[in-house]
Amino acid sequence: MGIFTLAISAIFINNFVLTRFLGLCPYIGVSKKLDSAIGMGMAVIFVMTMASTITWLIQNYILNPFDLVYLQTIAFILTIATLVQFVEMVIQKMAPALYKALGVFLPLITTNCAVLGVSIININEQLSFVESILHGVFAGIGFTIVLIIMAGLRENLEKAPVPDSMKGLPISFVLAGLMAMAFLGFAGFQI
Amino acid sequence: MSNNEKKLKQVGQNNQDLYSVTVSPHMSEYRSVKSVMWNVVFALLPALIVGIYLFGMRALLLTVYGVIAAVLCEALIQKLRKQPITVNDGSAVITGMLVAFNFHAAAPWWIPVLGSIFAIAIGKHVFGGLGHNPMNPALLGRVFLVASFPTYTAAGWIPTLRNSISGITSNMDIPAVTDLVSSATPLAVIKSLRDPSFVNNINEAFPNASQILMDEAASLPTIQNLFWGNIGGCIGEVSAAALLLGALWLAWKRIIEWRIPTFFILTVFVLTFIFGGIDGLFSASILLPFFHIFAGGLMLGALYMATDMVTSPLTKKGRIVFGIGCGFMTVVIRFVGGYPEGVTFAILLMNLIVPLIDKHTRPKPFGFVPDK
Amino acid sequence: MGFMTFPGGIHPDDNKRYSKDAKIELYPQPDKVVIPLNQHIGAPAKTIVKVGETVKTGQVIAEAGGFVSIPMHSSITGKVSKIGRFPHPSGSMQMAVEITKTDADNWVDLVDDDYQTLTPDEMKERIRSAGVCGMGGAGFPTAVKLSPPKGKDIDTIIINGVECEPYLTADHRLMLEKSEDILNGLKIFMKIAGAKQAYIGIEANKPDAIDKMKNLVKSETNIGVVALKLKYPQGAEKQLIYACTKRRVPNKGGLPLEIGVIVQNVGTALAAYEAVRYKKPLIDRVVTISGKIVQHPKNLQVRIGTQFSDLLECCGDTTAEISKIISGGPMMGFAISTLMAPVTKTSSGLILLGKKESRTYEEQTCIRCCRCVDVCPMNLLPSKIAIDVKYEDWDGADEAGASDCIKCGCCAYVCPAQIRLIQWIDIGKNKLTEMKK
Amino acid sequence: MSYYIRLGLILFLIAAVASAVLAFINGLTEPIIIENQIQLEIQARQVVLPQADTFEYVEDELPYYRGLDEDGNIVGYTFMAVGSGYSGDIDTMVGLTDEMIVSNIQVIQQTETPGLGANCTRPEFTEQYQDLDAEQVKIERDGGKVETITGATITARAVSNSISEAMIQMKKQLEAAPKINIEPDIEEAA
Amino acid sequence: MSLIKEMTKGFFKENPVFVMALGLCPALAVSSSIENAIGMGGAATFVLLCSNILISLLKNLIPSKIRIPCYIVVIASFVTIVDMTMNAYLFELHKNLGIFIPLIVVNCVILGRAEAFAGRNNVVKSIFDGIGMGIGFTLALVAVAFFRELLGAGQLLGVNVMPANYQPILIAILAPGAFLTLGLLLGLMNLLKKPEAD
Repeated sequence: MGIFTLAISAIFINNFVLTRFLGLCPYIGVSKKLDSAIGMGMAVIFVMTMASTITWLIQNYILNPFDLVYLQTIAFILTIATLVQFVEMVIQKMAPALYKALGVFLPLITTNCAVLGVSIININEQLSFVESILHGVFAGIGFTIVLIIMAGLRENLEKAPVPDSMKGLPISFVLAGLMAMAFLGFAGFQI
Repeated sequence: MSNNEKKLKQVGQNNQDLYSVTVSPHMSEYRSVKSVMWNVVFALLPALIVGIYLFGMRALLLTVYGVIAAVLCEALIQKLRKQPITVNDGSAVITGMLVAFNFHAAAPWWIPVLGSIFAIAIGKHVFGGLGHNPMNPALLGRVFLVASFPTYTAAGWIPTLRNSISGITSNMDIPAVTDLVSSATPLAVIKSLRDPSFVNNINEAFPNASQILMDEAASLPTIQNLFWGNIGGCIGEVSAAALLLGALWLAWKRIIEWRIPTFFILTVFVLTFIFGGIDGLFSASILLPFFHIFAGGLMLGALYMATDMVTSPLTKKGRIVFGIGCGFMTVVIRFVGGYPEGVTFAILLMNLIVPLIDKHTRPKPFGFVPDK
Repeated sequence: MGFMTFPGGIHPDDNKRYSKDAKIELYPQPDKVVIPLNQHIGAPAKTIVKVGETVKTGQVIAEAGGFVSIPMHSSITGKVSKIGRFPHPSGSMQMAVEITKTDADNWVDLVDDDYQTLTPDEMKERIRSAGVCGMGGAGFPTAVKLSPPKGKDIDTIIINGVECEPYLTADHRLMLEKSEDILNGLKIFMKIAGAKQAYIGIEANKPDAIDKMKNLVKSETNIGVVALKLKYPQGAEKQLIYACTKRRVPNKGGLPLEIGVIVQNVGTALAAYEAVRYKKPLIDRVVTISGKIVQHPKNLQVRIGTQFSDLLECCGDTTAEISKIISGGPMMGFAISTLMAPVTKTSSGLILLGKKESRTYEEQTCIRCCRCVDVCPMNLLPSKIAIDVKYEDWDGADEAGASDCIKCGCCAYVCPAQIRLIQWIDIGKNKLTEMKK
Repeated sequence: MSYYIRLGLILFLIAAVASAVLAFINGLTEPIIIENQIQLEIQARQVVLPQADTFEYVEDELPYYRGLDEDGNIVGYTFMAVGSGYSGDIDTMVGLTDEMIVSNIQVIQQTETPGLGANCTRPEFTEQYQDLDAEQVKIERDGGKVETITGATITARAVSNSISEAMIQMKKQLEAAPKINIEPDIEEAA
Repeated sequence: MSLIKEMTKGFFKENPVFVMALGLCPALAVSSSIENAIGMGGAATFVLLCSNILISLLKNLIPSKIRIPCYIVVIASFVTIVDMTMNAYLFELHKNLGIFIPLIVVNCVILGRAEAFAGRNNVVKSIFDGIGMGIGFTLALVAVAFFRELLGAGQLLGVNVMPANYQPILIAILAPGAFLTLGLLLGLMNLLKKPEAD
């Protein structure tokens, strides 16, 4: 699979949020303001890339050789949780400015199913090491793009007379649905 | 004492609110949202008339269904929400017309009806009604139908009645869809013609495949026919000429602005010219871009849907970005996407990023000095 | 050469046909004048007369209330009959001195100096004590405007003869009838400010005034007459400066003097000339009384403090019921509820509108048609500011440029949804000023 | 420090117990899972090539199974054709008779649009392929004999082309390796 | 009595999906048919119940510093058990639910209950809480799936229930339909909760 194909596929065609239904909690929760959406997006890209890398190594050098595939879920989730902790600590020490921007979002990512999702999909689709890493990057970018779009739209919705019963969560889902409709345009891309 | 003097004396006493006090300015163009909307309806009429001429009264019937459904739906929602009912502002009528325009005349009656209801209820009123919908309702209605009932909407196109004027009055029955799907739309033919893997496969397997393709290419309507609308297709999008006529009216009335349609169409033209050929860049015939512009919904989309005020950017620069983006996405979807028609999705996708475009193309105030 | 102009703007019907050929008529001393203490930008003047005191025409009745302020003078000969709150043309009730006529017009002593020999400071002092302020609308004390802070060099004076507000023709008539005095006033400004060049900006719909002024400055090397495109708000200070010099006044509260320019109104130039040469205080001005329903639209030279009702009387009956009275021009003027308000130093006109012209509409939803964005001469996003203000997003309003608004009214003029954009923006502007304090 | 060691130990203990439990359950379920998968493939093979009694795996560029009847005669072949459909790969199990004619097909795995492309699993669609040769396995638009699914030309074309290509490949493979095993024991004797 | 309340609160008042907005991903991903919804709901309920029991039992043994990793291990183990069991005995369903079975691990409902309830209450209460939340989760999934399957396929539990000439609104079972259905359902719930118009 070429990088381009992988990118288009992960970002648009099989967008994690709009077609794979992964990472919805942060998608709905952190899309109220554009600034925080960008911060969250960056944090997710970062963690997804790291997670893709490490979980692939674990799968192929620990679980597969020792016939421990049934421990996949435990291993991956623990790895991701540790990774997030570790990343948080490292960023805090090394790049306080970055930590300030991403800090609040990092703990949220542990329970972001997009991260575990990308790891499992990498294994299920038998991607190579490099492909796995790229998939992590692009899936994170895809997540970020829809998150930012959503935040832009929701900032405007704050100033619209949305019916009371639809305010908040419901309208966000309807909006996500309409976004997914627009993203249907990417379905069936032959690249 | 003159009449006036008496009046003035009266004023002098205490009659403070004799004259109405409003904030400035005290002059206005006396336009209204209503007049803007009805002008758009008016501008869509030529396309409708061509549609009726080509496809018979059924085209009118479907349009009327769409409009009635849209208007009733809007009125019902506003009544339920205990809001003033504003269906006479014409915006629901436009939505209804545009939804119907996007389908061929053989579609069953419930197609424009469901499309309009979805467009008005989900596309517009969940967000608070006119002026607040982030995406073009009519296009959402179209995607809803295309995704939900592909067999009725994406099946193909129906031939025109151009050879029998008398057909105009007699074509009221619902024809079976399959009877009418006589050939692929021009866009579908173009699509298969420029799919290299497809062409190669075919040539390998069947020596006479090129001949088949040539026949299909020959069946492409000539550009004149595409321009005047003498082709099969959807009710409102067949005649580029009629659509242009209406758009010129709107431009003259300053209701639509030239930037979006111009950059939209120009981008499609340039990109299809460069990438349209199957033998690499610039290998396409100069005619191909014209096919791309006049066939399908591009004219309708560029002139009436991309220019929808509510869902297009605020600033001039933003409108240029928006137009180019629409054109780019249209070509991408037409060339590599699953649908032969990319206009709908292109506009919807660009609608999504309008807030971001607005944010980044905000004009600098006159005499702008950057913050220190 | 084409006409100079600025980006944005609108083309309303200028409606000047009613009064542009009416020669300036002198309106005699009225029976009663009401002289508000606040006719200008800055601190209100402080009264120095008491009720019952008799005053001559031109006598000081109130002193400047601070550095940015002007003194007020009695505009008739009579007795101070009341000091209290009176209707003000801005629509509110404000402190004013009421003087009732007792005698024939009896002026304070005037002079006729060879004013050319005066030093700039002496000239400035005469302008200051004559109570001259900008007569175009804002009313900034002229003497203050002519004293730029140290380090700011003024190289250009622009005389604003644009009069872009529809209906108004007072400045137009002045340029035709008092052209030489205006030119002299301009020269006084140049001398005081030390400016090397000057422009007189006149809109294209006043070809006779353009010709007249052009003839007059033929021999001057450093004074030019700039013919400007017919477009509103051509006469707004920043737009006028840009059209004449291509210089942009910095936003966020920047002043023209920062780019070396001072703009003065035609009437101001005349008043300054008269103040410097004759020591004549500013007690009268030319006011346009116009409107479709006014039987005899006129340009009247009236005493400051004359009530609008008096002026209307001399213009004959109205042909239809009055529905709205505007003090100033229809784009930026104030609608007032009563004709009892007086003429002030900044009153350029009195416009009467009938029912038909003053129709008001319900505010509808913004359909984002962007007409307001396209016409805004300041490049702002009026519709966005209005929505932000409505939803109290002050940061958003600030970002969209609420504080840069010049309230020209172009946006509201073109808005098909009849949104009171100026009102919303004004609320935002005030709130932002308050927050920044 | 000992506190942290204690924490680590507790966590390790829990993880160890969990692993042990999982290992135990894995031991119970794994054979069933593998058996399920094998059964599924066998069933599919039998559906597409009902004439055959047993199947025999052959490793080649395109791996395939030989279908043998009760007497051990080759009656046909089964193989997987993989085509790129509308939204992902479509895996089709194809049964081929000895005469290189499709006996039957079954779509094993697809992610096409429900109600549209996903209709390619329906018998109305798959039965069309019966008794077609490699040239005929094309959709009508491309000169073959397969009617497309309404609204899902891409899916139909993907399935058809993948089968057609795989059939051509099979032909090559079989021509390269001459038909053997007609009478396995005779061969041995010779 | 209070135990019953502990259970029923999860059905509506504190419904994990509709009220607390937890576990949204599976609510959208596997709600295209009621069968899948029930399968997913069952799997999640099982994990929820078991982890609630175990965690409330172990809560005194686990130091609070490492409680989250411990909870995760416990939950992940049960998830894996469900995964393997379903794969062995409910092969078709397992295939349909796909990666959303392992993803139960990060379903916020379960970790949320472990943290907010089971880690603080006794076993009996935790059992009822687990069952209640599980049923609530399942109910929400089924509610979404009900509309999606009915509109999008004209079926309920795989049985045709609509008139023969009914044209399924396919978009309901596609991705956009999932979002729209959930959004409109949430809106409807709000509308019912506070009856004042709007």
